[in-house]
Amino acid sequence: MSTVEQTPPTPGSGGPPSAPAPRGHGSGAVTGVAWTVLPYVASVVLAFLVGGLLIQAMGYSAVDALEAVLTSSFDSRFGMVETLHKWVPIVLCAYAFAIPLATGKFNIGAEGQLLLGATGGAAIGITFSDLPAVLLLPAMLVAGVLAGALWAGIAAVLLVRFRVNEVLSTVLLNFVSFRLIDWVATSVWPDAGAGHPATTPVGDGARLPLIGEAPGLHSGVLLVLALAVFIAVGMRFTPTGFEMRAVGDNPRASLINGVKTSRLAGAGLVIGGGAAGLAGAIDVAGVQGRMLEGMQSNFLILGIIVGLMARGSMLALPFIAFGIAVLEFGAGTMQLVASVPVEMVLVIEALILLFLLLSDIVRNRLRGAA
Amino acid sequence: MTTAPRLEMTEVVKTFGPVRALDAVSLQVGAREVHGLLGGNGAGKTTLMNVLFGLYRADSGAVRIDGREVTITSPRDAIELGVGMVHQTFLQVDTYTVVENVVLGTTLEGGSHGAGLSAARARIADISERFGLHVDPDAVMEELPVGIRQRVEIIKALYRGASVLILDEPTTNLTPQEVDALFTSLRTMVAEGMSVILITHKIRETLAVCDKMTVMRDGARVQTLDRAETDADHLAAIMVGESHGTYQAPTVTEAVALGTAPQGTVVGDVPETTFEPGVSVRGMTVRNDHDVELISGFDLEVGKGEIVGFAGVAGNGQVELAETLAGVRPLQSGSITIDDLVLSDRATAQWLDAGVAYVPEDRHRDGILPTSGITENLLLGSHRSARVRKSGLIDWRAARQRAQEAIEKFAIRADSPATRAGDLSGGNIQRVILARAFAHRPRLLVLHNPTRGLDIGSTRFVYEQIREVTAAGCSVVVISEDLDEVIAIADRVIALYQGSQAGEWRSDRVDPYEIGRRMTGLGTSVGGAA
Amino acid sequence: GGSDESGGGGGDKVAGIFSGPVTDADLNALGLDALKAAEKDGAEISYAESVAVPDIEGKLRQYVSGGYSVVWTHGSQFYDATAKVAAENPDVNFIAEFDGVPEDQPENLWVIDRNFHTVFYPLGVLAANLSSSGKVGYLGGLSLPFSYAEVHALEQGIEDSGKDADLKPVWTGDFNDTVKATQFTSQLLSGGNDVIVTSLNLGVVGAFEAMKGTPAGKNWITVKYTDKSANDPEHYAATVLYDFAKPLQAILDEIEGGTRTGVYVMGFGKGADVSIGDNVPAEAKKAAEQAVADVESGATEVELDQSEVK
Amino acid sequence: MSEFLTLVVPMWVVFTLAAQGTILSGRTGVFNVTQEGVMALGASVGFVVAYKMGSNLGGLLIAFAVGALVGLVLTVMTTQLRLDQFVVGLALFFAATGAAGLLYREVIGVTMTPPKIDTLTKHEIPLLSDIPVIGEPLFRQDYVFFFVVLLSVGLYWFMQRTGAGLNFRSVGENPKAADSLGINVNLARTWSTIVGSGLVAVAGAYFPLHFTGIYTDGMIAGRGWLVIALAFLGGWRPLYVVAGAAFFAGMDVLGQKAQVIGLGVPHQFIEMLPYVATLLVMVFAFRWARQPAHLGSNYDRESRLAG
Ligand SMILES: Nc1ncnc2c1ncn2[C@@H]1O[C@H](COP(=O)(O)OP(=O)(O)OP(=O)(O)O)[C@@H](O)[C@H]1O
Ligand SMILES: Nc1ncnc2c1ncn2[C@@H]1O[C@H](COP(=O)(O)OP(=O)(O)OP(=O)(O)O)[C@@H](O)[C@H]1O
Ligand SMILES: [Mg+2]
Ligand SMILES: [Mg+2]
Repeated sequence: MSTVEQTPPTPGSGGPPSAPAPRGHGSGAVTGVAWTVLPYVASVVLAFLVGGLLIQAMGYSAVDALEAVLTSSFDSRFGMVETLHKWVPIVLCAYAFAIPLATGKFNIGAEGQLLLGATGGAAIGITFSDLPAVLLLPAMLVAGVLAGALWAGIAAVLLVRFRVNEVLSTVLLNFVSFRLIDWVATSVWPDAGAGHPATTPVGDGARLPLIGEAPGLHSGVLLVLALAVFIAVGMRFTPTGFEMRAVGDNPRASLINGVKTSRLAGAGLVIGGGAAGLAGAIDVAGVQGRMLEGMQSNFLILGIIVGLMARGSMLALPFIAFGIAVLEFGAGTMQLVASVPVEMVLVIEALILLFLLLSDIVRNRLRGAA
Repeated sequence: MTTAPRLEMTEVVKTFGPVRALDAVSLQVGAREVHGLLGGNGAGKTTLMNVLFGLYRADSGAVRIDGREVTITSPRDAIELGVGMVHQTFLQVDTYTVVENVVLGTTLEGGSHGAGLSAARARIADISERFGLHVDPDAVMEELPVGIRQRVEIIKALYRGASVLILDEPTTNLTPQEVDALFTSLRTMVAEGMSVILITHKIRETLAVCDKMTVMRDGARVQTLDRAETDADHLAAIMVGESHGTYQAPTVTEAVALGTAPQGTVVGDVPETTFEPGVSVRGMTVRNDHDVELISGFDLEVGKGEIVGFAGVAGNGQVELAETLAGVRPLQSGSITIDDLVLSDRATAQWLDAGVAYVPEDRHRDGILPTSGITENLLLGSHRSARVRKSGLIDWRAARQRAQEAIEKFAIRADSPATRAGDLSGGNIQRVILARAFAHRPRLLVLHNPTRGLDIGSTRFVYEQIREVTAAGCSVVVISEDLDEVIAIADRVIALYQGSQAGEWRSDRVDPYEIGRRMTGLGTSVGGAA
Repeated sequence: GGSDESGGGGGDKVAGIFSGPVTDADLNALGLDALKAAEKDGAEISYAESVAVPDIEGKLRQYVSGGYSVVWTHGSQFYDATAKVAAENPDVNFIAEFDGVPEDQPENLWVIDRNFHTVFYPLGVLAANLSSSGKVGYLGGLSLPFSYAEVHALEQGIEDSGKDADLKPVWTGDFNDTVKATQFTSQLLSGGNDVIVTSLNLGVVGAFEAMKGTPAGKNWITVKYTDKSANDPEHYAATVLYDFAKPLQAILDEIEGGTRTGVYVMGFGKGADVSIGDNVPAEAKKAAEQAVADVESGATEVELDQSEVK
Repeated sequence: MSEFLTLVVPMWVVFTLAAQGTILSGRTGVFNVTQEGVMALGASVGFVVAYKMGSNLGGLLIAFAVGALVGLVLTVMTTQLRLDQFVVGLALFFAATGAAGLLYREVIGVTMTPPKIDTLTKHEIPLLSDIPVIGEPLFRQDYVFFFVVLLSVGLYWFMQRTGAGLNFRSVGENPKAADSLGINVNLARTWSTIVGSGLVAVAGAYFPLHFTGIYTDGMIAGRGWLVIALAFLGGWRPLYVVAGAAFFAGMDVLGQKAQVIGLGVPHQFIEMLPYVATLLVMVFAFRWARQPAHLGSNYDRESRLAG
């Protein structure tokens, strides 16, 4: 386990936890892609098999349940829109986890960063509700990004200046954020009629334009799509992206070769926080129209799952996030049509993750035998 | 009844995936015998001993101790059978004290405080006394210099009542005096009935202390010889083997290994350098990681094309010196300039831009990105320069191309530029790091233990590369714990003791024993002490 | 399905959306009860539990596309989304809950006003009469406008009782956090509050647990939604009882009859009631019952004050 | 003061128990992040068993066993198969969280009133319980409290005072060194993770068995994550953890007290205090908050990269 002097060692060894996506053995891009995709497919199939057995054993219909999980996103326009609306925060929270992870840091604070982003966005959207969309919408998205980045920035400063472990600080900051937004939603801009801690609605100019007839797809999806391309390219082709991966691989070697490691580790957290903050702002602008308690849903956990499953590949990440969004949306339908408890989906997701890990071992054995 | 040898390993096979590290190797070691194990990097010496010590599980083969066949599946088995091992890299708990490290793994009566340890302390004192291995039992490990830590490793083995002691390259970090002391201890041990297996690359040492020696090459045993029936040239020939062509007279490289480097005497006045001025260090003051001022008011001039060598025992400020000269560690005060360009106070990246290249001592920890490919490793450090970018983005195709060229030029044994650096052998990792350093077209090259653990071929390669850059006018600082190396390649040798210069010699007129005294703080410095 | 079409909801496909698990023996269980009652009357029912506020729109749309004719969201936190989806789907009937009378109520949306403050008023009278220390604690979950209204109504009740008592409101931050409820109840008790008026869901079980072992006949606790006297009859004082089958049935009947919008105000006799425990001293019990009667008759007007409690 | 202590002690028990379980495996290098899930599972199992068997001790023991089982899976996956500890831990966290809810639902089902058990009874230590101020809160407690006290002292003794503890700790500091001296690295990691995870589950079971008498989904409410923070705060040392847990529990109770007294500050800010205070403490904690050098990294005897 290698460590940098400036920053404390992180649990989970110096590097990202999983091996990078397997390389094709010089035998062409096609086999390369196959080697990358195959473990995912196999893991999903196995997880559904085991999950299905569990469901059957509990006395429900596994076929109905799994069919619901897998098809409901695709059999209606509504299903696809809902899935994509879930995909946005999942993929952004996955970045919030995966980008700091590239530098070897664990950001467990996407919840808080998302909530702060939502609050920042809502603050602008409420305060300047009369502004036209051309001004208000960008302003609130930027505010969301900044608020999320700032919140993660606390952890970054604690890490870089005071060597406070980031797992600890980001976890604690989540708890702080819950209280903070509760205060905002019940005392600063409370909506008396909401029956739930929620701010008053943001102005019309703060709403993302919808695409297509109702239920419309909010245009934040396109924004995130563009961002995904940007991040994938940035991590692979920019010097900063390279430095981040280098720091994650070996912080000391990076330091010696001119990389400002601790600053970069801090920057990774801040960028991740910005991504989560954007998720919050987009959710306000595109879906909820206000900041409300609980809007972080379980995106922290899903983001971590996706971030881990992506194994350092910013290219694979959005696709995996889509898969998880399909599962998550399907889970609701599964409960509806087969009465299977929603907890089942958590179990299936855990199984996918475990099988994916095990696939590494299988592949290494195969490689060894070859 | 014939007496069986103390240790007998027969037909041991060990493979790592596709690598056949041991190919039916046999080894016999008698009682009261120091047995040398020689061979180039990757010959399989460590692997063979790891099998004996139960760290690796052999695919096949047998081990007999005193004629009795034994199964060793873990170090615990080995320890119980009286096998002790001092590893190539120390296996110590840095935060524990010496005595805690020594008793680790044994059953302690009376707890880990006070009473429980006092018996151990007495035993350690006894061992220290008998074999001349003196240590402070209550010192914390991470605060000890390498030489002492080495002793602790030996004491650890002896404490467990080892009758067969394995030492894996124990002399790399020791001064000549310490090497002599160690060898005296080893002779005492065999005199008391023990057997010792000594792994080394150094023929001089082998001849000095071993009764018998086994030479390995490419995972196989080449030959076992008696001390009496061999000499340095003969041994070197066997070690280098046919694969390196016909045997030639020893070059400076081999001279280092043979321990026949030229010897001179101390000069009182070092003549003014004949090199054009290059790097200038003035009043440099540096702190170590614990904020202790380790180097203060340090002055140094290195001319263009000059090689200045620092000899010293590890822990005397080498790391701090190297890192400061390389721009990794900030100066507390003073200045460093290259051709009048002031570098101190600048970020590391700017040092790199100015042509400072650094080959750190710890390859794995400081040198490479283990899970990244050779391409990425070679790019590191120059990844911000315009050379590697096309319209702002990193040009990976060109980077791969350059990596492929470096693989060929530096003879890096790897499948492709995508091979992960962590999967390379030690020597090949060093080649990658050198390739990176030289790609910078350096004006100042800082090398720390550049050939530690490398075989003759690799070592020669490194020296050739250094020659090449000095010919181009690069200033070189070599910091090494291998005194022979420093003497062999440097134009000027400086002894480093507790962060200051304890003596300076022209390399054609040095006495290694005098340097050894100076680098251990004995005698007053003559000449260039700061 | 039912054989005769007399009852409300006959032949309808009715869906309920609940904020928590239907196993909570509380608000959500009451929701399921109401649905079951509709099922008895011939409706085909389905429900989703533990639906978080951010997910409500999706859930509503899921039911709409699933062909449900009536969709009911149980909890005022769902009002906005329900109104929005209702406006988009004029052919489907919706029922939502609200504290007060909403603006811009869609044509196809019924509103249930739970009217908590009115029902809490008598508890203020009761608590003031029960407290010997003159300190009454209010244990809420989230500090929401409807909780504020409850607190103000309690204060009004205490005031009207003529007794000298102070009300101390605290919030656990979560209606279902049993552990926090335990801790806060202990805190309130050790602070000298001897009557604890709770407005929680599951959390209330924790409040009961904290009452355990404290002097009976001195410390009292009141609960909301369902009768939880069995938890601890000794300390149990009263319940603000709710029955959502009543409003649901009535609204389904109205929809059947063609009236697709309106407000159903719950109150005494209309799905809400105050039930007082047997161990409560007769005098206090009488005062509380009088308060109920006064509210019912209109003699007492309970003010709706949703302003923040400082 | 006595009242304050009485309020602090139960949460102290939870935090201490779970954190001792966490550092036990942490000292051998296994970084357990399953707490939030395992505590939920412990709560569910503890409740269900106590309810069905009518024995609280049974509930605690079976909860321990189930937690230990999760620990076993974690340790097999990480020591035998050498899968990443953090990833496996998170996967197990999901699985345990899901299993907790499923178990309750399958065994108890939908009930009108949540079934309730009698919470643990308090036992009095004669004489000591009469000491003013501390007697009541510290010597009239349920047996879990006394167990936690003994456990903490025992762990301290074992880790810091015995030869076995010296060997044990070396596994997390330098597994290769430990291995080379005949210390069984995998064995130490395995048992410490199994026992540690069991303790974490018992901490979860304490919620229904002490606080509430019922099980509810989400009743751990993030406290499992706080346990990880506590392990860092306590520098992975048993007695520091005891103090850290007291700090966590104390701040928690103080926050509530501030609200009950009424400081005129929005209650949300008071509730933030424990977390903010912990962060502030951590700023100064680098002196003691050292973690095992190999925390979170797997050991592979034949690998040259590790160690
Ligand atoms: N843990 C390992 N995994 C894979 N291969 C290994 C491992 N250990 C040794 N090898 C391989 O076994 C061979 C012998 O290595 P070994 O370390 O025994 O050489 P050595 O003679 O000790 O060399 P050196 O002088 O460099 O120490 C090499 O090819 C090496 O790559
Ligand atoms: N830990 C490892 N995992 C996988 N493969 C390894 C490992 N260590 C070594 N190898 C493989 O074994 C090969 C030989 O390594 P080794 O260290 O023995 O080389 P070597 O012969 O000693 O070379 P050098 O002289 O440069 O040290 C390497 O090229 C590498 O591919
Ligand atoms: Mg080698
Ligand atoms: Mg070796």
